[in-house]
Amino acid sequence: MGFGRMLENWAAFRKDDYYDNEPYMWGMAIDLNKCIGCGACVTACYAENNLPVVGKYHYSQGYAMHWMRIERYWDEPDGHADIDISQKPETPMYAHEGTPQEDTVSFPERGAHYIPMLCQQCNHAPCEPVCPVAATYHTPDGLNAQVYNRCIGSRYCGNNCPYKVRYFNFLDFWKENYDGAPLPHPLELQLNPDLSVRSKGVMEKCTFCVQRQRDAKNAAETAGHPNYVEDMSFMTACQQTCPTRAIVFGNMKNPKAEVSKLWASHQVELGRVLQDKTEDVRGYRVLEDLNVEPCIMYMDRVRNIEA
Amino acid sequence: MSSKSWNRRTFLKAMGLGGAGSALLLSGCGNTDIIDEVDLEVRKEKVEPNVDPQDFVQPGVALYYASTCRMCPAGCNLHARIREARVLKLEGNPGSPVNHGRLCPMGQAGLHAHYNPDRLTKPMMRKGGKLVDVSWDEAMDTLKEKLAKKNSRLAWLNGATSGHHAALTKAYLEEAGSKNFFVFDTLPPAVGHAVNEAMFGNAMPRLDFKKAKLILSFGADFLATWMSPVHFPTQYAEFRQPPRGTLVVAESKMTITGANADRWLGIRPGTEGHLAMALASLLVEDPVYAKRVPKDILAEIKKVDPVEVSKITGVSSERLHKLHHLLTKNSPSMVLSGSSAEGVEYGSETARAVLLLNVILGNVGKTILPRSEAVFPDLMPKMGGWAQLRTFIDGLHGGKFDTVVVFGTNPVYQAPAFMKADKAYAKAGYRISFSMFPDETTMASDLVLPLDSYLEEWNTALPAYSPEDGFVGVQQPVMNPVFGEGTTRPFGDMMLAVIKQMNPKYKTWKDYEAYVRDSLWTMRDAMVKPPVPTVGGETVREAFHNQVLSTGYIRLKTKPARAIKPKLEAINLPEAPKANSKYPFRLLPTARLGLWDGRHANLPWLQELPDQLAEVVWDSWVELHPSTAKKLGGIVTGDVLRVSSASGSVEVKALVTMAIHPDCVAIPLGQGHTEYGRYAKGVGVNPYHILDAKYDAKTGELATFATDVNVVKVADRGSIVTLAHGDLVLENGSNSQAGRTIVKTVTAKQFNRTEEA
Amino acid sequence: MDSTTNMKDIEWARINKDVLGSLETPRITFWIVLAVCSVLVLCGVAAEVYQYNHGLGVALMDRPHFWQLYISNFIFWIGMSHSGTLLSAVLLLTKADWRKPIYRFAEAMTLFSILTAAFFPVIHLGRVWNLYWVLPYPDERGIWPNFRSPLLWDASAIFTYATSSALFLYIGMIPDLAICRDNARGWRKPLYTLMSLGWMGRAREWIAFRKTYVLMGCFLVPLAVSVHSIVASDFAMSIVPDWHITSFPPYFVAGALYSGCAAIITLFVMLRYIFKFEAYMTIDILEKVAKLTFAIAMVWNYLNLSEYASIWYSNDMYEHEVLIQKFIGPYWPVVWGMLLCSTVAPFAMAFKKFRQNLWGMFFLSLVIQLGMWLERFQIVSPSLASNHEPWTWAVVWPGLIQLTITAASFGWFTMLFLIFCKVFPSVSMYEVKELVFHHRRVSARNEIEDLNKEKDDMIRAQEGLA
Amino acid sequence: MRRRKMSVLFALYDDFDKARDVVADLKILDMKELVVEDIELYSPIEHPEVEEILGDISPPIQRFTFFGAITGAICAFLLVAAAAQSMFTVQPQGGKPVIPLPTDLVVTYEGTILFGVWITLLGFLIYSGMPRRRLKKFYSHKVSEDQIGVEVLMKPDNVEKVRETLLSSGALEIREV
Repeated sequence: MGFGRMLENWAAFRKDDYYDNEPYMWGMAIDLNKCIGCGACVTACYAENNLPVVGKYHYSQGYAMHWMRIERYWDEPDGHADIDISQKPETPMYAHEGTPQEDTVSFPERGAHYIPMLCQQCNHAPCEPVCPVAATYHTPDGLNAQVYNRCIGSRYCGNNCPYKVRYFNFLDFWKENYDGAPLPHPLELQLNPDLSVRSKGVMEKCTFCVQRQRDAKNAAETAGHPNYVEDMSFMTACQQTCPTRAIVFGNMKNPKAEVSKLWASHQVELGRVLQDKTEDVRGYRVLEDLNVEPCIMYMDRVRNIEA
Repeated sequence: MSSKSWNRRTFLKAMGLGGAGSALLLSGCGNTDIIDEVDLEVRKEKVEPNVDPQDFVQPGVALYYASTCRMCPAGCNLHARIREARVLKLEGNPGSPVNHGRLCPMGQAGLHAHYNPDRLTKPMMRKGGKLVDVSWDEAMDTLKEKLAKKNSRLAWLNGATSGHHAALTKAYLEEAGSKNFFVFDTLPPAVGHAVNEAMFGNAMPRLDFKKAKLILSFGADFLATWMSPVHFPTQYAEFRQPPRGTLVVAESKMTITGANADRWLGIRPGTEGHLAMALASLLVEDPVYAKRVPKDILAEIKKVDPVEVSKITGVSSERLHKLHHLLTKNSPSMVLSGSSAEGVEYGSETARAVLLLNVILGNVGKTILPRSEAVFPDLMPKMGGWAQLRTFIDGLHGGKFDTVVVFGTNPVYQAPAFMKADKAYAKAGYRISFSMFPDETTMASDLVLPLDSYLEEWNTALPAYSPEDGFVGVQQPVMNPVFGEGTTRPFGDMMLAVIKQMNPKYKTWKDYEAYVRDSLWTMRDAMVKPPVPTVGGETVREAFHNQVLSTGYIRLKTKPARAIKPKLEAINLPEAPKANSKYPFRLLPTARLGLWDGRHANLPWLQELPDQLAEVVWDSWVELHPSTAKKLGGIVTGDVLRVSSASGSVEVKALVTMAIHPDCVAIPLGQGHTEYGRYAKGVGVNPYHILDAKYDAKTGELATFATDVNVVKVADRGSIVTLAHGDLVLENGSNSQAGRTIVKTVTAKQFNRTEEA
Repeated sequence: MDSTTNMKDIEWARINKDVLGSLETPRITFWIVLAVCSVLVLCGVAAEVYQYNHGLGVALMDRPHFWQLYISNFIFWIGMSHSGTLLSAVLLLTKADWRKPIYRFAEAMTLFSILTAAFFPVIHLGRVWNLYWVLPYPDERGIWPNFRSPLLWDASAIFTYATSSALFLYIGMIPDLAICRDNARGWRKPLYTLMSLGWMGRAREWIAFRKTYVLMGCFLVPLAVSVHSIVASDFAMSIVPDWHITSFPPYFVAGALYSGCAAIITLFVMLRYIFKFEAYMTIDILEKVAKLTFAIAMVWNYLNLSEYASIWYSNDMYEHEVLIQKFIGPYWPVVWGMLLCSTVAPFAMAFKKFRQNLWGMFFLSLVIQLGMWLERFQIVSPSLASNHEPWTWAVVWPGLIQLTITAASFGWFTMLFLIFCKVFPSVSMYEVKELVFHHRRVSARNEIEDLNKEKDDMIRAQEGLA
Repeated sequence: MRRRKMSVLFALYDDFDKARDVVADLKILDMKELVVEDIELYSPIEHPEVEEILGDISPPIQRFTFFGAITGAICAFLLVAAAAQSMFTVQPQGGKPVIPLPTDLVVTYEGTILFGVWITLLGFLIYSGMPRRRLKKFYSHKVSEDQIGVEVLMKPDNVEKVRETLLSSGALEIREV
């Protein structure tokens, strides 16, 4: 167990910022001004990460395995009444009972609120310390890695995730799919050999396409700069397919990376709960007040209230 | 990655393929200095022409082949990721002006169409009333026997098509001497095309989103189901950059576009035209706008009374004036008319009323741009529409056709019940179907020819909405047929075989690949920048093909387009739509980005992709407004309702949502298949089946948004499977953020102030 | 003090006879109950096997309800285990005599409810077959369990608690085992001989015994407290709204004692009825227990209500939401049921008449336990139902599998307890003897004093005569 | 040192007081002419008084307890701390250091108690001379029921004297070995 090692590095082991000197810290910025909620990212994630299709019945039980989901809210959150959505009293009307005046009907007149919700790769991840077998841990790249082989399925991490973006294999979806039939040939040919297919009783989650990171790092090594992956030299599946380029992903330790620039320009800083932002700057992190240090910054949805 | 030693021969060969794939190939094995140079030079690109792949199939090293997506007529350009000779992932082609390297859910799910377990793998023939597997020889013999002859009574029904498929089909029909070529596709806005054609001289003028300061859309769901699901969003992103353009959407049921609007006007179904006219009348009060309209029409416009209209449409007159103000303030703007506006008996009138606004606002020539005439007309996309299906089916009823070929469309499923498409189809003498899947039409045919998927065949495809003129997407097989030799065959090969028998000149081409390669080669001179050999030891033609294939598309020289001279005609909209006491609600059969018109109902990924607004999966539902639900006796989400029109009824679960006008109910398209494999069969209902026989007066297109229905509750709360499942969510109906700031919102003004710099 | 009088009259021999009598071959009802229990257990096993083969999906939990009945049962049983050892140890250290007749079965109850509770974390695992990965064993892969996880604290605490309280029970039983050994025959003889470790009641055995017993008592009190506060930290250490609550550890401990005392009352009445232990399990012992239960009930209520209050006055929107959903949300029957059973009902114990009413107390104790079971459920589910993320809000009720396994756990506990009562003396003979001895001393002293008084009077009288 | 063959007398009394008197008598007897080697009391219940009769025989079990607890604490802490840092993926989790003291203390606490209890038990077994394979020949079941036994160890030639003393204070039964 290496007591010697422990005593030597005692100071290091007592440090909070253990990974400070690592070359990578993957982060993301999602612009809700651009996101149209089409769901291309979701399907891309299914294709890239071998996500099982659970079928109608299991979906209804809440077993859906989408690592990324588009949430669609109708109302404005409290404290944002500056934008009027008309929640006026409803008066029932019919075609033959005169015509409804707009003011008497309640519509979501500012459209929907879309937000792509995926693992926020928190730096103070609540999911990590609660795993009894250390199956979920923080990689030097700042990812919440989930070691499928190690997971025994206590599901504590799932409870403790404030974003509820951890997905548990309640069943062997590859075997028990579609009313008991296994994944039918030739669908299995599509499975991505770069990552595993998860079995029952295992928790899984978004990895920021870790397999693509691997490839990129290898390429970087081959190219002779092991600690520097060129920005945008690879993309996560969701980012790659987003028709409106709402998703930006990159290495936050690289100041020249687009994601770092975005975080800087939108005044969101890792490692602080209360950002000091000049007014109306759009950057924010979901449920920031929980101090879980998410690595995904969102940029406010925008609406023109003169319209 | 693997560090396999790399001998010089292969290396040269790789180089011989143009910068392209060598990059990716070599990046895997950077253990020799040569490689590293190359690696650094070209590591940006990762494209690989599909020339004898076995040299490049390296375990653990991915290749990227360029091709074109055919999941919908939009024709986005692909990069297909190949490993160990399997296609694993589809990604957009970054160079493509159509999709700028992006894809929509359907494009991503192309893999499931390609690897679909329900794909047909054996040709089938109807023997003794049943479809039985037959050998390819037998099938081909029958095919030739049936088709390879002069036959004026042959009818051909095609899905929306373009490129060399279209050309080949046309050529064949000429050989066969048949005029009965019909194109039918559900979603392309045929009425809009017709009106555009008449007004602006082109079915699909180019739209400049970047220039537009304001977009006013009348039911044009350009972010999802309106012609190009990827191109328009990419442009929309630009449009939303600071200074941020404003989007106003007027429609009866919220679409994805509506969900992203700055102002969504829930307007009374079928009154889009009236709204447009009202706006026009407000605008022409200003002579600047007035003078853009000919006198007679001006007079007509002046007749319209906004107050009256606001009664008809349910849009308050304050709102009307606000809108008018908005239009005058933000110029240039762009006014679009879409399917839900045009899908009524007076659809063309509506469309013209809407597009008229562009003329009045002087958007024509600014955001509505002309097109130069087609370089190769035969290749141009043919979108078709309901009118052609109608003539086709009438023809069948009339017994005009003896042999019928159906390719790329599914009339038996799509056509409304009143058309009796199945019966009509049964009347045909001999029915031939080219199809990948056992869809309704196919299973009703006499000869079924299983097709290669679009990832297995050669072709060219032109986008339904082409961002630039003279753009041709190239399609190549990205892997060998999934089911191996002797199972599926490319459409091109079969038709070529047929046509060879009729005209020896086609014998010059071994197969469809040769045909496509040749015709591309012939286009060489017409190309903007014909490829030239880059490395030694490469003939011009090799270089041409390698580069064309690794680019994935070609650009053709075009003549400068002549400016648009709008031709305006009188617009005679009817009075306010009559209230119908027997069928008080208007039925809106809305298209989903995903299942599209039902052709993707057999793709698990898309079935499991929640509807972007209703969040429902694996099911059909009928949307109604809370007030309507209340009026109907407190319907809650999940109740089973019977939606009945004059021509039929369906039972479907209710989904109460505020994003719809109280006068209408909406049932999404795509479900209700009676065949079409394990994932689609028996799921949900098809709203088209209960449409009434109403047609657009001018174009004769079916008025899909003109059917009135009645709604009654037949059963209590069942389960409806939504992404946000569970009672807590269903109870507070509209999913509320419950005070959390999950999605924060700022105003456009703040946005522009903070980000314009 | 009627009890003292009949206590002192009890012949020691009779004590042996009575208690050993309870070990003799049982009546038919015993076998019936046993059969029912074992059937329940078999159903549970079947359910578990099914779940094992198909995966946890069959238990009908979902996202966000990753935990449900298994965990709440776990808390319930651990809670039940508390009163036994804890009370026994506390009363031992405070030298409360009335502990003596009842502590044996209370401790047995502790042991068995731990054994029951221990199943649930296992059943609840997604990959049960990898359970052993929780153990800290050295392996060349250099993988260790994660001691930051409250689940692992649970594991260590429960292991410690189970072993310690088992030992406590056993040590306390040795002299009685010796008695059994001396009177047993047949298969029991070797068993008792082995277990009594050759106890002969020698003075130095007694002294060592007493010392050890007290020392262990000193350990068990803090241990028992720590165990349930650690179980509480499974919740308090998370960030789930309405789990992440500072007052959870004491709240859990109080709740544990509460349900535990109720369980003691239940068993007290049953044993007294079945084995005719009226002489030892006297009404006023019952009343003492009732008073204790009532006090604990008030503590638990205080903590529960103060928790509501603090949430209500805090401005934490997340916790507000949960609290509101608890009372008017879909789980309202559970919450109100709990309040009825565990907050309102116990006030009956405020009346002496009721406290002394055997069957009244029996019924009340059952009600209280039901209430506490509901309490555990309403701790687990509503918080998950309305968590931080409104999009994932959902309601799930436990499915058939979960309910079956729950029922099985009750069967399992009862089965173990019944068997215990038939194999080991469920009342501590030697300590009852001590009790009797003590009472005799007291009354003897009184008599002597009386005699002296008489003598003095006579003397005074004689002096008066002279 | 190996002792000569001793003989044992074992008397049963129905009352603890009698037994106490006998012991007192024997002590007196012993003071006059050393006859008694050793006296042991057998009782069905504990009599704290025996200490002042037989002299201080209280065993130092609490020391076992103490050292057990200390060992437990140290072992437990070392285990958790060392385990945390010897993971093949050293894990600073949830933004906390690799070796977090607060959490480790919990397990330490449990370890303390566990070892404490076990080693206390060890002490008990040692000092109570248990487990014992077989009971003494003269052992009587009465002891486990309601009678007090007095075992006297002496040289064979003193047996008679002692026997008188035992009988004199009303022994119910005397066994000789």
